[in-house]
Amino acid sequence: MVSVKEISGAMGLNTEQLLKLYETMFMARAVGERERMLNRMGKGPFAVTGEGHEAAQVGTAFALTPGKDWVVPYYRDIGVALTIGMSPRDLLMGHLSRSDAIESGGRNMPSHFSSVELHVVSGSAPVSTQVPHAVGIALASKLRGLGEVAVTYFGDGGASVGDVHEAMNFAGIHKLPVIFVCENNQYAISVHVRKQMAIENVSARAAAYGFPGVTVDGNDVLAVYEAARQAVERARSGDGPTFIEAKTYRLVPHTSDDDDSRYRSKEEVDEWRRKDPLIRFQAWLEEHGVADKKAIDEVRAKVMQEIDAATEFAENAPTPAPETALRHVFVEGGD
Amino acid sequence: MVSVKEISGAMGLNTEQLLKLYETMFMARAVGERERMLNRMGKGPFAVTGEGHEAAQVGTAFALTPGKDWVVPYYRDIGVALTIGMSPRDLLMGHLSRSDAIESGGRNMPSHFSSVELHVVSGSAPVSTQVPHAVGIALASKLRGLGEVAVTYFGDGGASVGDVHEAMNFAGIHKLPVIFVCENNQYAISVHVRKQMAIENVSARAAAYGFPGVTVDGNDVLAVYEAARQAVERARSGDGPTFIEAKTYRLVPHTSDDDDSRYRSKEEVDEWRRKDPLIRFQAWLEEHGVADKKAIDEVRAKVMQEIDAATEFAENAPTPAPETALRHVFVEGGD
Amino acid sequence: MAEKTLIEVVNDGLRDELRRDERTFILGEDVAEGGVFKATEGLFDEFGEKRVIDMPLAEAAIVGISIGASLNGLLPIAEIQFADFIHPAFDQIVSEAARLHYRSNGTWSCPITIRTPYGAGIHGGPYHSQSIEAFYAHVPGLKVICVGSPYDAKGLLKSAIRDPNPVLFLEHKKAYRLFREEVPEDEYTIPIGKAAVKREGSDITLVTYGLMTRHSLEAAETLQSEDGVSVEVIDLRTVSPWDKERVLESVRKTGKALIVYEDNITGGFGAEVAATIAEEAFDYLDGPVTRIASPDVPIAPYSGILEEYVLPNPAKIAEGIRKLAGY
Amino acid sequence: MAEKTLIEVVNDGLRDELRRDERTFILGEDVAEGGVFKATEGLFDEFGEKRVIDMPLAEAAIVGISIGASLNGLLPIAEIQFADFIHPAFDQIVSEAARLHYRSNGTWSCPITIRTPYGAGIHGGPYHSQSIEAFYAHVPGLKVICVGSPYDAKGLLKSAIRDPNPVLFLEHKKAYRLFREEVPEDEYTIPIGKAAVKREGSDITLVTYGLMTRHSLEAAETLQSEDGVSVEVIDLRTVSPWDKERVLESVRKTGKALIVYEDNITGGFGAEVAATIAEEAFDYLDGPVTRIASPDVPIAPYSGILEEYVLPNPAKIAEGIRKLAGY
Ligand SMILES: Cc1ncc(C[n+]2csc(CCOP(=O)(O)OP(=O)(O)O)c2C)c(N)n1
Ligand SMILES: Cc1ncc(C[n+]2csc(CCOP(=O)(O)OP(=O)(O)O)c2C)c(N)n1
Ligand SMILES: [Mg+2]
Ligand SMILES: [Mg+2]
Repeated sequence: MVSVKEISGAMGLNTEQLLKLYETMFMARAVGERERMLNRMGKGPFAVTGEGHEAAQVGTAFALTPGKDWVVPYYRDIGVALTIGMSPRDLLMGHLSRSDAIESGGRNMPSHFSSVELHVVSGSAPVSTQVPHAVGIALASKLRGLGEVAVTYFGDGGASVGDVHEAMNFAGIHKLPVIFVCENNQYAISVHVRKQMAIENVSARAAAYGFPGVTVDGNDVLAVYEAARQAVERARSGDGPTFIEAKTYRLVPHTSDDDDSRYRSKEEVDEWRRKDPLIRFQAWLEEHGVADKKAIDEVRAKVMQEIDAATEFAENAPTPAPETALRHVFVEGGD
Repeated sequence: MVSVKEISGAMGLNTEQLLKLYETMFMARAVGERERMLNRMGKGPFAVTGEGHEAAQVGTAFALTPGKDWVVPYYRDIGVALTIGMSPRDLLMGHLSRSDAIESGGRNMPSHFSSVELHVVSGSAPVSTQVPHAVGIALASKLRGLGEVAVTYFGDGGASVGDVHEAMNFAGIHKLPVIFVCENNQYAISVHVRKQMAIENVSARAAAYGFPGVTVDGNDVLAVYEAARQAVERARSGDGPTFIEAKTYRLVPHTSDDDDSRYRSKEEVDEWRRKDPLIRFQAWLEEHGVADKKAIDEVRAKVMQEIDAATEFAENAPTPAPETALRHVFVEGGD
Repeated sequence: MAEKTLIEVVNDGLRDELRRDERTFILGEDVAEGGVFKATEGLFDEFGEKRVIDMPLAEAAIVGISIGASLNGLLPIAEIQFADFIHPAFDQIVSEAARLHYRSNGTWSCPITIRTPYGAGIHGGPYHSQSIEAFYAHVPGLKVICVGSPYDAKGLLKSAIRDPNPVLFLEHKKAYRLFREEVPEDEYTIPIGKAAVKREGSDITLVTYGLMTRHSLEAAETLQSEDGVSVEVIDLRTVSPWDKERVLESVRKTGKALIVYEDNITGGFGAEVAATIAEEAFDYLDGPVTRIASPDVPIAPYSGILEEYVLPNPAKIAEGIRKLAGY
Repeated sequence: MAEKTLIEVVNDGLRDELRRDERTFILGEDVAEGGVFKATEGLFDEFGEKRVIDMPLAEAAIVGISIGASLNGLLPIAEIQFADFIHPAFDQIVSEAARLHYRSNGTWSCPITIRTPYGAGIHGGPYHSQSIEAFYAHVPGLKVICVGSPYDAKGLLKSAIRDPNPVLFLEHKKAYRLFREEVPEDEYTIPIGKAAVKREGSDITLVTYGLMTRHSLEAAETLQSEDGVSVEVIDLRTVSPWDKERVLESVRKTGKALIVYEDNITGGFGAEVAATIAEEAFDYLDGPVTRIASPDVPIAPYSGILEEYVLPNPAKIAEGIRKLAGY
C-alpha cells in the first residue's frame, strides 16, 4: 500500500483512509438521492438531504474519534452521521419512520440524526438551538477531564440566530473543546447570504469571541479535513474552540417541499455542479494514483448494494404501534 | 464669548456648549445621588443610578438632535435622559411613582425613561431587548426617509444577549442609521467582564457585522462626544451603524439592593473615583479657561436648586388611583 | 363571489392592506420569494423591497425590529415561518410588545401583526405542528386570533393589521388548501373578539376554533343524522379576547358544553373556556363541562400512524358528543 | 429541628446535593458571589469554580448549555435570576429540554433543574414579579414545582435535582424571608406531583400553591372564626404533573371548589384545575367552581398602590370563600 509521505497533498492520509473518505462521501450522496427518490415514489412524506455538502460534512467528521467525540449536527448532515458510524439502514429506517429507527422511532422528521452510542445528539427543527448543546457537552468534557471534543454544525442562515452568539461567547470565555462548523451554502432556503450578513466570511465572527476562525473551500474535502484536524488538535490540547466556515453549495432543493427554481438560476446551479466535491475528489484520487476508475466503480457498487439492501430492509420493517405515541414523555420508571 | 477655534481639544464645542455639557453631567450625578438618598430615607423602594457613567451618557447623547433623533436607553442612563430633555422633575416623579410621572405613571420601575415627544423609548427590565427596537426605529427612519438617527445603550453584560447579535447583524445588512453604545463598566452586577467575554474590546464585534466599532475612554466626555459626533454623521449620511464602546466604571452599587463590597475591593473603587469624569472635565474646563471655580459653583448651585424644587414637587404630587391599574392594557377606544 | 382557499385569501388580504395603507410592510423569512406557503406570493413584485423585506433567520429580531418600526410610524406585518419557530421571540412578544402600552401608562403603543401558520395534520413532526395559542392567550395586552376557514381569515386579517394593539394571527396550515369558501371580493372586516355560530343547535354547545371547527361540524352532522342530537357549534375565531358572552348564552340554552381543541389538553386554551363556563353558567349545567383535545405529548410525532393516534378527529369528537348527550 | 426561612433551605438543599452527588453543578448569573437573593451563598467557597459557574448575561445559553452538559454526564442546576428573565430561554426549555426525551424515542434524557425566584408583592414592577407556571405547566415533558414554604421547598428541591427529567423549580421570592418553619436537618425528600392538605375542612375545597397558600390559610382561619365556615386548603406544590386525585377526593367531600392563584386570571394554571373539577367531579358540585386570581393586567405595576390593587390577598380570598359558602 502506498505509504503516507508518498501521496502529496493527502494531508497525511493513507490510501485506505482516502478511499474511505471517498466511499463515505459517495454514500452520503447516494443516501440523499435514495431518500428523495423514495419520497417522490410516495414513500416517506418528507426528505431533506445534503447533496453538494459531502466534502464539508465528511471532511470535518473524518477528523474525529467516532463514539468518543460528539457531533451535534443539523438536518443536512447525512455525511456527518455516516462518517461517525450511522448506517444507510439507520437513516433509511428514519426516512420511513419505522418503529426501530434508532433516531426516533418515527417521532422526529427524517435526517434528525441520533445515536446515544455514537455520541450523535438528537436534534430538533428550530435552527441553531443545538449550538449551545454542543458547548454544554464540551463544558462537561472539560469539567470531567474526558478529552472529548464536540463539533456542532449549522448553516449560513443558522449563524444569524442569537443562540449561536451566546454559545460561542461562552465557549471562548472558557476555552472549551468545541468546534463550530458553518456549512455556508449561500442560501437560507431562498434568502441569499448577502441578505443575511454584511460580511464576506462568517468565520470572521470568531474574532468577536476570542478564538480562531477559518474559511475553507467546502468542496475540497482534503482542505476541509486539514482545517478540522487542526481544530480538533487545538481543542484536545486545551487551546479552545475553532470556527470553521466551509463554503459550499446545495445542489438540490432545500427539501422535498421546495422549488429552488423560484430563487436561483439554472446557470448558477450548473456552475456549482461543475464544482461537485465528489467529481473533484475522484479526479484527485485518480491523478494521485490512489484509485483508478475501476477501484472507484467497485467502491460505488459496494455502497449501492448496501443502500439497496438497507432500503429493502427498511421498507419491510414494522411501523410504530399507534398507542406507543403516549410513551416517553417522561423517563419511564424514573420517578 | 470664546469662539470655537480658540478652545483646543474642545471638539468644536463652544463655551456655552461646554458648560452645558458639564451642567448636564453634574445634573445626572446629582439626580442619581438624590434618588439614592430618597431611597435610603424610605422614599421610593428602589433606585438604580449611573454615577460614574456621566461622560459616556451625556457625551454620546449630546451629539444628537433632541426630539428628532431617538434614544433607546437602559436603566442606568439618567445622563442620556437629561441630555435629551427630560427634567429632574420627570425623573424624580418617576422615582416616587407619581400618577403624573411621564415615564409610566408609577407602572414601571424608576429609571425606565420614556417620553413620546422626546423620542425616548420606554424600556423594560429584561436586558438588551431594547436593542432590536432601536434597529426597527432606524429601519423606519430609512424606509420613510426621515433622516432620524437611533441610539441604543446597553452595558457590557447586555452585550452577551442574543438579541444584540441579531439586531446588529440586521443593522449591518441594511446600513441603518443606528448607533450601539456599550457602557462597559466592567461588571454585570458582580460578574467581571473577564467572565463575560474573551476579548479586550467589545467594540471588536462590530467587524462581525460589517460596520466600524470604536473604543473610547468613557470618562473623557470630549472623546466620547467626538466619537458620537462622527457616528451620527455616518448614520445621517447613510453610511450605516457604528458601535461605540465607552470604557467606564460604576462608582456606586448596582442598585439600592446591591452590596458591591461583596465582589469588588475598596481600592479598585477608589482608584476609579480618582478618574471621576466630573472632576476630570471640571479640571479641563478650568485649564482651558472655559470656566473658573466660581462659574462651576454657580452651575452646580443652579442645578441643585432645580433638583430641590423637583424633589419637593414630586414629593407633593399625587399617587396613582388604585383602580387605574386596570387601564391601558389595550389601546382605549382603539377597537 | 369567488370560491377561495385560506392561503389565497391571506395573500389577498395582505395585498389589499399593502395597497390601502402605505405604512404597512411585510417582514419575514423567504417572504420576497413568496414564502414557504406562498402567503406573500407576488407581493414583492408589486410592492418592492421596501414593503416586502426578507429577514435573516432570527425570530427575536423579526419581532423586536417590528416593534421598533411600529414606534416610528409603520405598521409591520411580520411572518414567522412556522408557529413552532416563534419561541425564540417569546421574550420580545411577552415582555415587550404586550407590555409596552401598559408600562408606559398608555403613551406608547405597538400596532404590529404577527402572522404564522400553526397546527398539525400534515406530517410535520414535533416542530412543524404545534398549537401555540395557549401560551399567548394568557398574556394581557396581546390579541390572539386562530383562523381555520377562508371567509373568517380575510375579514380578521384586515382587522388584525388595522388594530392599534399587537396581534398574533394564527393560520391553521392544514386548512390552507383543504377547502374553498365563498369570499366577497369587496372590502369587509370581522371584529376581533367575536365568535361565530357555525351551526345552531339545542342539545349541546360545542366550543372550538381553528381546524377543529371543521372536524366538529362534521361530527355534529353525524350526531344529528345518526343520533338526532342537535349540536350548536361555536367557532371562537379570536381566543384573546374571547367571546365569553356568546358562549355563555349558548350554554344557558343547551345546558351542556363540550370544548374541542387540537393542542395537548393540560393547560390548553380550552381549559379557560371550561373554567369560565363552570363558574358563570353553573346553574344551567345539566352535565359535566367536557374537553376533547390531544393527550399530553409533544404535538405531533412525525409518523402518520402516531400523529393520527394523538390528534382529535371527527370520529373522536362524535364519540365525545355522544357521551355527553347520553349523560 | 431548626426554624428556617425559604431562602435558607434553598441554600441548604443546594449544598446537600452538591456534596451528595459529584455530577451536580450550579450555573447562573452572579451565583459565585452568592446570587442576588443569596441562594448560592458560600457555595463557591466550598465547591470552587468547577461546581459554581458564573454565566454571562444570556439565559438561552444558561439553559442550552445546561442541556448539553446533562447529555454528557452532569446534573446542571441552573439559576435564572428572576423568573421574568427566563423568557429568552423559552425555546430551549420548550423545544429542547422538554421534547428531547420524547423525540428521541426515550433514548436521550435531560436531567436538568432550573431554579428561579418568581412572584409579586415586593414592588418589583412588571419585570420582577411575574408568575410563569401557566406557560410551562402546559408543556409535556417538563415538571413544574411552585414552592412557598421552607419545609416543602427543601424536600422538593432535592427531588427536583435527582429527577431524571427537566424540572422547573419556582421559588416564591416574597416568601424567601417572610416566615420560618421547622425544617429537619436530616435528609428528606418530598415526591414531585403530590399535593399537601395544609388545613382540613368540610365545607369548601380551596386549591392553591406558592405564596397564595399562606394567604389562603389566613383567610380560612378568618372564615372559621368569623363565619364558622370550614375550608380545606390544598397546596398543590407541584403544578405539573399535579395531584388531580387528591383535589378531586376533597371536592367530592366538600362539594365546593375555590381555586386561588396569583397570576392574571385568563389562561392561568388555575383554569386547568377548575376545568378538571368541572368535568370529573360534576356530580358532587353544590356550587360554581370559582377562581380568585389577579385581573388581566401585566403583573405587577411598580407602585405599591397599584400592585396591592391587583394582587390577591387574604381579604380578597376571604371574600371569595364567603361568597361561595353562601351559595
Ligand atoms: C428558528 C427557525 N426559524 C425558521 C426555520 C425554517 N427553516 C428551516 S431551514 C431554514 C433555512 C436554514 O438555512 P441554513 O441555516 O443556511 O441551512 P441550509 O438549509 O442552507 O443548509 C429555515 C428558514 C426553522 N427551522 N427554525
Ligand atoms: C435578561 C435579563 N437577565 C438578568 C437580568 C438581571 N440583571 C439586571 S442588570 C444585570 C447586569 C447588567 O450588567 P450590564 O449590562 O453590564 O449593565 P450595568 O448594570 O453594568 O450598567 C442583570 C444580570 C435582567 N434584568 N435581564
Ligand atoms: Mg444555507
Ligand atoms: Mg456593566
